[in-house]
Amino acid sequence: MSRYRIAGRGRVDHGAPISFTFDGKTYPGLRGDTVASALLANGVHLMGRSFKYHRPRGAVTAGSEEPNALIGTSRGPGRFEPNTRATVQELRKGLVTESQNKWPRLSFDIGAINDRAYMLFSAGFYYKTFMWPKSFWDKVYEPFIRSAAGLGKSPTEADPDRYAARYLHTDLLIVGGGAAGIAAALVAAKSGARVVLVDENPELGGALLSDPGVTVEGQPAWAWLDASLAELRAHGVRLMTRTTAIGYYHQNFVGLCERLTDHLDTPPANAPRERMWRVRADQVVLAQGALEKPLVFDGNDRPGVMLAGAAQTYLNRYGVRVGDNPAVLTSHDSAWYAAFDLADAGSRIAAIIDTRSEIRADLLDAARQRGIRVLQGHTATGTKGRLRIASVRVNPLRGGTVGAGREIACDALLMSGGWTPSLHLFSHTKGSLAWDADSNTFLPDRKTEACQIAGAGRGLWGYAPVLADGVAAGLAAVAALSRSAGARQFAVANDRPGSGVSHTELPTDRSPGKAKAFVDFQNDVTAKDLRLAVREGMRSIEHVKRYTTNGMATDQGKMSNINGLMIAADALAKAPPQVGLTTFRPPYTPTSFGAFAGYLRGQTFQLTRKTPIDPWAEAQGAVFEPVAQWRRAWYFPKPGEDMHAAVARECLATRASVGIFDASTLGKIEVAGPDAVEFMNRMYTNPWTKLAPGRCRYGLLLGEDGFIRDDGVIGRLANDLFHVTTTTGGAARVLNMMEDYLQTEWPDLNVWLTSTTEQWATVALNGPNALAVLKPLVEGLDWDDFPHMSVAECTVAGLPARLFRLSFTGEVGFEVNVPARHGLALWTALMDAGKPHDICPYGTETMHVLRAEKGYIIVGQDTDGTVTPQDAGLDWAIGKAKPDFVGKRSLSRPDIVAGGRKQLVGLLTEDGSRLEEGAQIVLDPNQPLPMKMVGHVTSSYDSASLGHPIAMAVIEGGHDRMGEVVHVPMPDGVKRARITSTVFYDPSGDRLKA
Amino acid sequence: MLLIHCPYCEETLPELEFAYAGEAHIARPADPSALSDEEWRDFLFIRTNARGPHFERWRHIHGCAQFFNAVRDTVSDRFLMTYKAGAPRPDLSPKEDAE
Amino acid sequence: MTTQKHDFSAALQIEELAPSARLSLRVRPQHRAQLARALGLDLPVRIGDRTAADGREALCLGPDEWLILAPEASALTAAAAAIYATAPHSLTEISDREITLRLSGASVLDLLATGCPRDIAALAEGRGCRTVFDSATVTIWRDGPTAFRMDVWRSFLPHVRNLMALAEAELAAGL
Amino acid sequence: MTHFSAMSLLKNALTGHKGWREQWPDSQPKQEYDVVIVGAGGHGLGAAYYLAKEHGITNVAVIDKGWLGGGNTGRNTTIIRSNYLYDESARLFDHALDLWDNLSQELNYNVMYSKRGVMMLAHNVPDVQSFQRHIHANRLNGVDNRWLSKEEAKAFCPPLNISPDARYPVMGAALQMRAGTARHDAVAWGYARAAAARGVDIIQNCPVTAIRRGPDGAVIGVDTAKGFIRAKKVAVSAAGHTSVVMDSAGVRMPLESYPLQALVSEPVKPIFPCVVMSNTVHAYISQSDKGELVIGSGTDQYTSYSQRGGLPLIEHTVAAICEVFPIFTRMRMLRKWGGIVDVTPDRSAILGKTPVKGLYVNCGWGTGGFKATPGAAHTLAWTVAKDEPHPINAPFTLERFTTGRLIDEAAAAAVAH
Repeated sequence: MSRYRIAGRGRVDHGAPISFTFDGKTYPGLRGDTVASALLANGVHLMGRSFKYHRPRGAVTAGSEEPNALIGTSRGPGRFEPNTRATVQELRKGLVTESQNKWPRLSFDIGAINDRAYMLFSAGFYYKTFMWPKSFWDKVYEPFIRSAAGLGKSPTEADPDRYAARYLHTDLLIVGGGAAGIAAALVAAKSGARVVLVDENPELGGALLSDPGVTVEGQPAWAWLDASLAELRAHGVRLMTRTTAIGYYHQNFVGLCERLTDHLDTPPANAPRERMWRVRADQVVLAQGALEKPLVFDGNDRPGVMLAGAAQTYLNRYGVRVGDNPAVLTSHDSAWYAAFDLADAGSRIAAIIDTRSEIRADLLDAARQRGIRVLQGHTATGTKGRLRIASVRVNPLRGGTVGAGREIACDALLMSGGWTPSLHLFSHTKGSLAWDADSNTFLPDRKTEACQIAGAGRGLWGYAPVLADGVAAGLAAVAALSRSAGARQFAVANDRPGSGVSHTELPTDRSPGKAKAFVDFQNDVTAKDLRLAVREGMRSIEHVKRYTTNGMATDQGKMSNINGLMIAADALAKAPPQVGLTTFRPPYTPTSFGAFAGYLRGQTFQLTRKTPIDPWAEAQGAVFEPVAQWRRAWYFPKPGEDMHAAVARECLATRASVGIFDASTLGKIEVAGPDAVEFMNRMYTNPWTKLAPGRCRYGLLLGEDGFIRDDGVIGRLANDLFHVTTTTGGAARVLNMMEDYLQTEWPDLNVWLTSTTEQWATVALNGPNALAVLKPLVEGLDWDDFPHMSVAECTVAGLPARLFRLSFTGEVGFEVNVPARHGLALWTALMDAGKPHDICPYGTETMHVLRAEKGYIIVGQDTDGTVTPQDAGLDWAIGKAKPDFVGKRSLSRPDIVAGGRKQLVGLLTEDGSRLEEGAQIVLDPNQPLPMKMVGHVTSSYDSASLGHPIAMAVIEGGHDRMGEVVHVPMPDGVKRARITSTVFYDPSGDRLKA
Repeated sequence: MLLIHCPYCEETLPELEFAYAGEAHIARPADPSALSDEEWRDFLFIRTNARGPHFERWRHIHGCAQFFNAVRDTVSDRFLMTYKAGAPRPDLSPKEDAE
Repeated sequence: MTTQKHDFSAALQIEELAPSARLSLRVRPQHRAQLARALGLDLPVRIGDRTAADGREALCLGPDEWLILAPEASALTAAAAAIYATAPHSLTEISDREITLRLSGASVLDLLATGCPRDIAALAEGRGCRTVFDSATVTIWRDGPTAFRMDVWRSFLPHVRNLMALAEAELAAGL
Repeated sequence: MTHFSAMSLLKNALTGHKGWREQWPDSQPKQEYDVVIVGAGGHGLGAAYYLAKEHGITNVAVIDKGWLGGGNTGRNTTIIRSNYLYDESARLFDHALDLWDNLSQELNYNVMYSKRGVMMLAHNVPDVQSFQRHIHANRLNGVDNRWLSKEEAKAFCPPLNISPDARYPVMGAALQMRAGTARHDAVAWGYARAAAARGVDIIQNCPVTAIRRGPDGAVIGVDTAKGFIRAKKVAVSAAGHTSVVMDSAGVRMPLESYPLQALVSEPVKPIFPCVVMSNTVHAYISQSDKGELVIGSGTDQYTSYSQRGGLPLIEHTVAAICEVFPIFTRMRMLRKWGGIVDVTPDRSAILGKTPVKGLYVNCGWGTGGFKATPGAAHTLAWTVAKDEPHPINAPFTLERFTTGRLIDEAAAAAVAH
């Protein structure tokens, strides 16, 4: 075992070795290790390269806030992900990892040339150059910038893993399973409330996991933890680990991402990789603790320089010494304890360098006992070492002046600039922050949600106050739930209280302009970049952030925001609150797209609606098209047929004999009640009063703006009962619109609406032999009183039916509605009955062609939301006598009655070629660009029945241009077309009278 | 995701059951033909777009299917109250003083 | 249509029920009692409440809307039609509009929690609600601690079943 | 104004960057201006720049309640295109595109206009019909936009999934090659720097509380947190807050403000060569110079000024991206944020004069404001300077909502049948 791993120490399983690879080299590790702790145990500090300067970097933290140690991880095909934090990724059998943003290799990276030229890459440098010559931007400069940036590589294969989602409703959600969160849970659990406690780490315990020496209620920290968690389980508290609260939304809606399998050697079959919990909690306790701040000085980014708290965690949780002779550089008491723990574990502490001249006596004693050299009132002014720190340069501070520097050899430098509360989730709620001058940090202030903030998350330090605060938060939450619970007190011994001071850049005796004192490690933002931004007029922290990219790295500013603010404020000579803090955005830590997508992938991405006849069509090898939420049979190709051939055959067969069509997707609304006819008169443009029961009529629906919204044939089954049909896509919209008017404008009307779209399966029969096919199957119908545009209830093939006689093809036509469960039976019965007549199933494309031959419009194709009834040539559908209907008033607006509106007409090309749908129409084809366009082709088909193509178009003043020739300029030449009526086939309508 | 109190179901339920339906208390004129083009435009298009308490309509589309009215603060997105369609526009002034 | 039985672990059972008569009743409050008498079934006024009488069930879905289940529709429609003149209403048969799933088993609440944003656990036994599962409007009847019925619009059923199959596999995986 | 160039960068690099001066001063308001522009976004700052440069009007103040460029300018997904259907829109956005083309040089500020091409995916027959209509109309308007088969689309954007089994299979795409993205902050900063250099005052953190009108009804100035500021002309360019500001002048607007969310992924090496938009599945994506995937979402259903959005919408947006680009499910979302977009009934902008003398408005850009920035700013400046519509913004009047001559791009893409 490597000398850096201490046998038996920490929470890793020393009896369970696991090996993994990093950049192709295999390393030993232990169950419970992270990649970072395992690499450190092997003496490896160099784990990555920075974003801009490609500087060598090691882990600076031991948690999810890590800016440097980002790696690619993979477990076989499709399971690679970039930018994974080595400090979070747990070891698992066969884990393959690689470093990023380097070439050819981590230890020698050509990109590091940027580091040599770093003076050029100052803040905002790219705004100031790369402009000449102009053409170089696309070709040279931008590709260079892009390839230099970007950290890891994107996955390139589809991801075989599953993702899940779950709603969770609870009384109390506690975010953060450290001392404060556990204390809050312990009191709340007794109140009988439903409590959920979540933590992003594999284990609950928070900082206690790194402070085993602390004693709580007379037990060692870890023993107390075990007992407390057992107590919580006993009370039915839901404990969730590896679960990150990523976002805090309106009214205590919190998103949690639970990582389920990334730590497992072999995940169980069908197990989702991650699950998004959508939690609604009556009360929330935020106990997320605090983040340690780096110190800002020249060379503070060298591998081996890390936060003191991280070193303490590696030692106590993972049994790893981060160095043999680490130095400690701090402005806060907490780092002293890290030094003591490491010294007790066998490391030789090179020195404790504290910027403060006054140090607590007990700390000095403890250092003296351990023979640790202490340098009070000192600053650090540089580090040395190429791929790993070898020494730190320290200077005494005497009354503001920096004394002579000296080198102190070390193989690690543990720094602490103090601690800042984790305010991210609180900020998501738009809760306000207050600047605390004593601790030089922001604390949560005014709350907008029903939540409590406890512990280090609101600036407390030391376990005794934090536990007490957790109890208080738990009690407050319980009270807010109007429940009750007893208070508790947790006696703490060997506590580790602490305080400190905070700095901007540490004082130096060297030129600050030359110093590489990093604030945002990953984005290579230095203190001087921030000062330059201010010098260039960036006065708000938002401007400074965006100009320098400080805080925009994948740690979302967890390391850099406060230090960046302190330096910007100093440069502006303002108090930090006057400069403001950048807003923290969700997610708290980067969260996989898969977790957001959840089940919304592949066949469950969005619902697909299918008709009762869909299985038959599928068995016939129909080609389908998506129409709104539905899939509809598009055409039924015979072997060897393409779409064109199939559609031509279907059209001819229908006109020659009989075609059958699944119209089940049409929207259907039952309008019933004494005021049904009045309601219909108000909604639709048409007059309905005189429509006799048993008859039907084409109905046109406008928006209040006067433009066509929907249409369909509407049957009056009885005085008080209408069977309304809508377009497939319009069904829900129309019903909602009707309900809106009924409930809010005309609540006095005695009429009710019921969607029957799916109650009925609808089969359309069209063609000269439609009657012959249908008639033998019909019972209970008086055919003598069943002319075109009639409706009746009867039986068809022994099934209860609503039979419509109507036509969307110009042929004799019927629509048979039967209860949906019988839809397939009806279809097959009609197919059988039709055999002698070579009945032909057809799809939506043929339906479109047949209707176009008759000039029937399709709402949404021949209209586009800007077309009035007059434009569409549907004035006849308007009940002129009616005082009002939805949209009527808009039809008399100036620009609606003005001439030159685009009107629907037919078009026939002179060369007999087919026009393209969407092709634009001009009067003068020889005019220069931009051309004056007078309209466009809305529908265009080859008409097998007519033997030539037909088209419909909207053209300015089209109704007065009958017979005129217009021009359609296409890329390959101008087409001439003559304006005609929209009725191409059987204009006299004789075939309907058959 | 908002929490919305349905005045008909008398339950407070997730936004996903509801559909927003625009500004409230814009009644359709009894006789549109009597309106000038400007008056008709105001009805069709002009909206308060209030920054603060906003009178608006929602429909409990995946529930009781009823349209109802609400007052919501568009700065905080928090609902101040919901009430049934047809109920008079509530007077908020005391509430605003309290704020 | 025949009832499709599925062989699932006892933790979760999902089965399609054979169709029975289902009607949507719309009537104003002042005529509710008349309809109730005609249908031989009390019509609860609180949304979500249910009543049942000799094989017939009623669920109040809205202030003027009830969902009526019965072995057979024609008797009900006839009885209602008889009083239409004095108690105008709309009684529309929708037996085929939805297909009903019976959902039961220890993990049924977890199953519902994968798609229902509202707190289904808080739905009292013997009550019901119209709500949404993923993007599909559904009506949920709670018949017992772990026993539910879910009415799903016919064309939405394949989507709902696909989602439930994913959830089942996930629950079986135990993570 | 220090001239920006590789030389000046090098020179300053050698002197520790001591030489750079502030790019714009933090001005305090004067008592009177010829023109006050409310809203220091790209549109407002740009209008001030063009007023000074092309109309010689330099006694101009741009006033903002917050920091310049802190609104939608700094919160959008930076997509730039001009392949709009109607002549009016195509002219306006193509005018903007012409200005974008040379903006870095014009402002001596690299706005990183990246002509990556914008590809719009067609997933069903109505999409195809609509896009073909756009392409034909664009061609005759001299706007570049062409049709790609799904194979060509895949070749142009390799991560694209063109499997026929997809829920919404790709049937083809419309590609505008001139279109692309730009660095949003740089647009605001570049205009601010160039405007300030020509004498424009930029007054930040100064909310305009009301527009004041004189006895004759004409505008006389604005009340602000820093007192009353006299102005001969006032142009409101306040995006989501336009309704509130205009209301103080007694002008009620056909506007509603909705939350719009966007997000970025963690940065990765170049993988995504263009901009892809899909209206059917509601996904908009590109990759920034920094390597982040930049993804736009739709608006929430309710009006709001909260700059917060809900989780469900983001879930659907990300799901849509993963559906069209299945290789991205293991990418991670780094950051998401919200903006406020002001939407008109026909989803087209209002740009020009108002019923009030001396009051001008530029609003209603919905989700499309960034791409219009130079065009909107340029024609707004013209209208303010000459008190008459510019030929290009003339159709975008308030009156159209009275007369019914709407410019409804969205409705033109309506789908039914």
